[in-house]
Amino acid sequence: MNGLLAVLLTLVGAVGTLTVAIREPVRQTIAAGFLSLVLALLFFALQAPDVALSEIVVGSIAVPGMLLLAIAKIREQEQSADHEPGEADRGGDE
Amino acid sequence: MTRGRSVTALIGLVLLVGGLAWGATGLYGFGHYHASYGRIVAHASVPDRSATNSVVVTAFDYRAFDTLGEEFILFVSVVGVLVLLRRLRGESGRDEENVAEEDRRASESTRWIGLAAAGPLVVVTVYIVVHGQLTPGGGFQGGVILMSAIAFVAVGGESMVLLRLRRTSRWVEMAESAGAAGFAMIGFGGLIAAGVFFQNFLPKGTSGLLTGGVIPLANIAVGLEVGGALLMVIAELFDQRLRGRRL
Amino acid sequence: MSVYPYIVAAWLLGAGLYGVMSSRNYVHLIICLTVMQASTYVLLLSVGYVSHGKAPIFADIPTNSTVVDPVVQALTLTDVVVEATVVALLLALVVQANKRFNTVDPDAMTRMRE
Amino acid sequence: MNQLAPLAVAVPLLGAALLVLGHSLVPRIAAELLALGLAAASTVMTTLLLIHVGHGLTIYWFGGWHPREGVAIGIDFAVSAIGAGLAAFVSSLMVLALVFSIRYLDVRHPYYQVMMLTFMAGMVGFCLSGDLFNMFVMFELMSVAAVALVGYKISEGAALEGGLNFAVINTIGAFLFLLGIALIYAHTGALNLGQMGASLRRSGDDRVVVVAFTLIVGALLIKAAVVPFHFWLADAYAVALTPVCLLLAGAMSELGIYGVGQVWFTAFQGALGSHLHVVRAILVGAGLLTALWGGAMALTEDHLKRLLAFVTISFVGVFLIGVGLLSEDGVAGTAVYVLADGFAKALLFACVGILQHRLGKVGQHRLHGRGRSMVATGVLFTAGGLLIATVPPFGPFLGKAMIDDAAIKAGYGFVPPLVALASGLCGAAVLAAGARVFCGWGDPGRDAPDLADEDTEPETREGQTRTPATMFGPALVLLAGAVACGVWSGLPGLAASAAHRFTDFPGYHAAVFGTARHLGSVKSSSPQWFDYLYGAAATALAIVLAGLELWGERGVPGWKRASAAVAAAMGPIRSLHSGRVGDYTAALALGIGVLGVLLAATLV
Repeated sequence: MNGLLAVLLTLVGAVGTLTVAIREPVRQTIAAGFLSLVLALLFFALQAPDVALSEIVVGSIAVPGMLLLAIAKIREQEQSADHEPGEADRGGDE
Repeated sequence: MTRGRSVTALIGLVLLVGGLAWGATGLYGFGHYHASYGRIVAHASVPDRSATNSVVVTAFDYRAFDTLGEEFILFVSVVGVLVLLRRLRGESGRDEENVAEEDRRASESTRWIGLAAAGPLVVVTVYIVVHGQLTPGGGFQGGVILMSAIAFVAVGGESMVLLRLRRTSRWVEMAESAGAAGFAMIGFGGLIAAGVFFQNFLPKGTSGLLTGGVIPLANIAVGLEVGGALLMVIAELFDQRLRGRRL
Repeated sequence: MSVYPYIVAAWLLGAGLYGVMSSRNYVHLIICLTVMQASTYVLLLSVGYVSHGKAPIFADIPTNSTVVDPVVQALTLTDVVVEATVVALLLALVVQANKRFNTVDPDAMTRMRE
Repeated sequence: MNQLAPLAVAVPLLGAALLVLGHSLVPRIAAELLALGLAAASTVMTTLLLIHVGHGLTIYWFGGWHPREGVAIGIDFAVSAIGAGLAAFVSSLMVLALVFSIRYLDVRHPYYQVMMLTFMAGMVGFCLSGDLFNMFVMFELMSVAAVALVGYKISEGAALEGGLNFAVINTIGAFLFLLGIALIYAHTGALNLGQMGASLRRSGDDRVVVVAFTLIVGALLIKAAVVPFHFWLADAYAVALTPVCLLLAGAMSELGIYGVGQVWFTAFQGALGSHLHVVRAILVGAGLLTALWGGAMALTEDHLKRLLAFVTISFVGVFLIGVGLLSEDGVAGTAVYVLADGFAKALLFACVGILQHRLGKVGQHRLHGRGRSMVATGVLFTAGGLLIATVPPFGPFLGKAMIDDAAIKAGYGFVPPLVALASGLCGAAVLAAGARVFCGWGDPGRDAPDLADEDTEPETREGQTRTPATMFGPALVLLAGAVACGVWSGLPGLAASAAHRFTDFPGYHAAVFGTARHLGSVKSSSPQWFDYLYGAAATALAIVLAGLELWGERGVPGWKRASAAVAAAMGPIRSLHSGRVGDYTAALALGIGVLGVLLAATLV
């Protein structure tokens, strides 16, 4: 095993731990995106360019995008809940 | 965490992490992979399919049935998201004011920047998809990049584009399901033309883009499916943001 | 040193699992699940690694070169897709749950029981 | 004929994709008919496969990638009679579930049908696959579809909570499965079960094998909902649409147990066979715990669907005992039991669906006496209760008798009375509930008003005065199925020969790698006198306990104190079902850890 791999593996472990430790959703999303980036570098080093490419596009673009949209929605909901408490949007299908 | 949960969690974590580490360290050392499956597959992909990327050959040919399952995991999860985020009675709609408000947020210039970024990305997508069987990349990666190209436009144009997208989501959905159906059809094509499900039924070619038999077709189908699926999810989540905004 | 990747994989599993158990926010919990998933990527790819092996793509290298295992890479590709779908489905459920409960704290959503 | 194997999975998948593609062109009725047709097609195909397979094994290599140099390079379907039978059972349940859902208001065509078809395709694929990673993919396919189906009623908080718990726990299970696959692939160089088994047979056991086995079996037990991995099941099954429950309870839980048997007999038996008694003791122990836990919880439950969810858990425990005996007889008994009991549980869920359709409620105290006019449904429900209490000589009785005999043969003489106790508890819970709802017996509403009802919204336009044929018909068919399993005298013989094939690894390996090998004939056992005794005892226990539940407080001195003591003892166990995903995850980690330690102890 060469030094580059050892460094990248350590980095993956550390960033992974950090991602769990951060409890604030937006910052955590950014950490998760960063974790994907580090993972992708590791995969390149492990001679898996296809997987690395997928990991970059999924882990650093698609998943954070979904997460940020959902967080924005949840925040909005919290704000509006302050104005009108109780259950919003109850009812059957259209 | 309650006390009971902490104790259970601690013991469980120690056993699970320790157990996995204990088991995995019983393997051969890192870098000493020697099994024949990987070697056979790696060295057979060029003679079998004239395709140089043996990962893509494995995913789309040797183990194509796995990928069929995977495509439908994606497909059904999008259907699941559509159903779970469906509009209920009494839920406020996509009001015109919301649209207008969202619209004001995006300035003209950022919109153009977004559009400018999107063009090259689409070119990159096409390149990645059609070269899948030869170099790293393929339908899957291309699909996600296609999605992000449109997301770039969305960042520039903020909601305008995504709103239009929501309105035309019927087309995105059709592209997505056509991709999923297309991949299944490749399997059926093998059955009809060659007698075995997922058997290759196109010439393997010698070099260049038209190699790998059905693999390029599979790449295009997967690209459509993946790009469409992620776009649907993003658009649905975006639509959620506009809904319920009624202060 | 030759087992270090396996240890990292086990560590990631534990870190993610700890996050899931202790989470007070479903968005946080979902991200912890992706950390757990990273453990599967690391383990899969490292068991297929061959020292001084090349990527199993014969565009620029001779067809008889030593390469790493393409099978685990194909499996990991499938795994990456699963990540995206799990996140999408869970987020959809969380967004809806937030509408009903006005919270994203898993411990506060216990309306099924008193 | 071999071509039917891939088609049974691919046709519903293609149909699902085309349904979404043609979304706006397809009216609801067409979507329903198309889905029904596809499910029926799968049923026919898997049934034909079952007939065709007979005593052999049908191998289908996708893409025509036959093994090279003894190494499987593609994916195969290895269709055995057990796998094909289970697949046929799954798809026929799907037909009934789709008929049942015709009157459902809430369904979004064609998405609902698409999810159901994909769900079915995943389950059928799981039953037929002969490749470990492909089993994982199919497992994920059915999980993803099932999560969306469980969370379907988004206007109910409980449905979302149940869906979230289900999704998180099963996702963790999937990761463990995948880690196990990575380890065993590294160890054997194979994903094909036959090749893996041959390699493990040569290499023997070591810690990699033990840990991989723990992770894979643990993941399957999570899916099957064996204690302590069962918490998610009650939350999820209580809130899913009734037709979905039919499939979840009737088929999906069983697939986890099938998976355990499949990986043991093909792959791991070769390496861990020398520790057979340890593995057997662990699995049977977990099964017994699950059977009794589920039965006890069912008795304390008011919400009818949750009650049935715990009955499901209890029976999963019995299936695990059957397969966990790791013998041919055990597998044969489990095969019969899964079939008969699957029909019976689906029947009970169908009855609850009818109740919900007519009265709009699912809490038994709320429904007290309100089902008096629904005589036919009441009869069906009571019949279902008697069936799961293993009344002789019907299907569940026969299956349980076969499992009991296998247990005695393996030297576990204490298993039959405990299984009878579990069946009695489940039967009592169902019979007491039936008596309350359909006859108005016992005390009305002595308990606090259940919160469950306030949260449960009608799935159909409720308050109907008559039960539609699309709901009653399937229930009747399910009853007929459960009864027929016991009456049809050929079934034990077929199950025995299927089990013989299922447990025979050399035959499996020879079939996969293309060298033919003939199997000897097998003889099946028929129930002994003591089996009838156990069956009768369990039924009697169920009736007596149900009676005590209903009238014990008034009629039997001391019962009030006894039941209070039992309730107090059950309190801590009930509170473990907290609905909090963190608790469930902690229990899961501990459970897998303990399973691993117990197995690892065999190495020392």
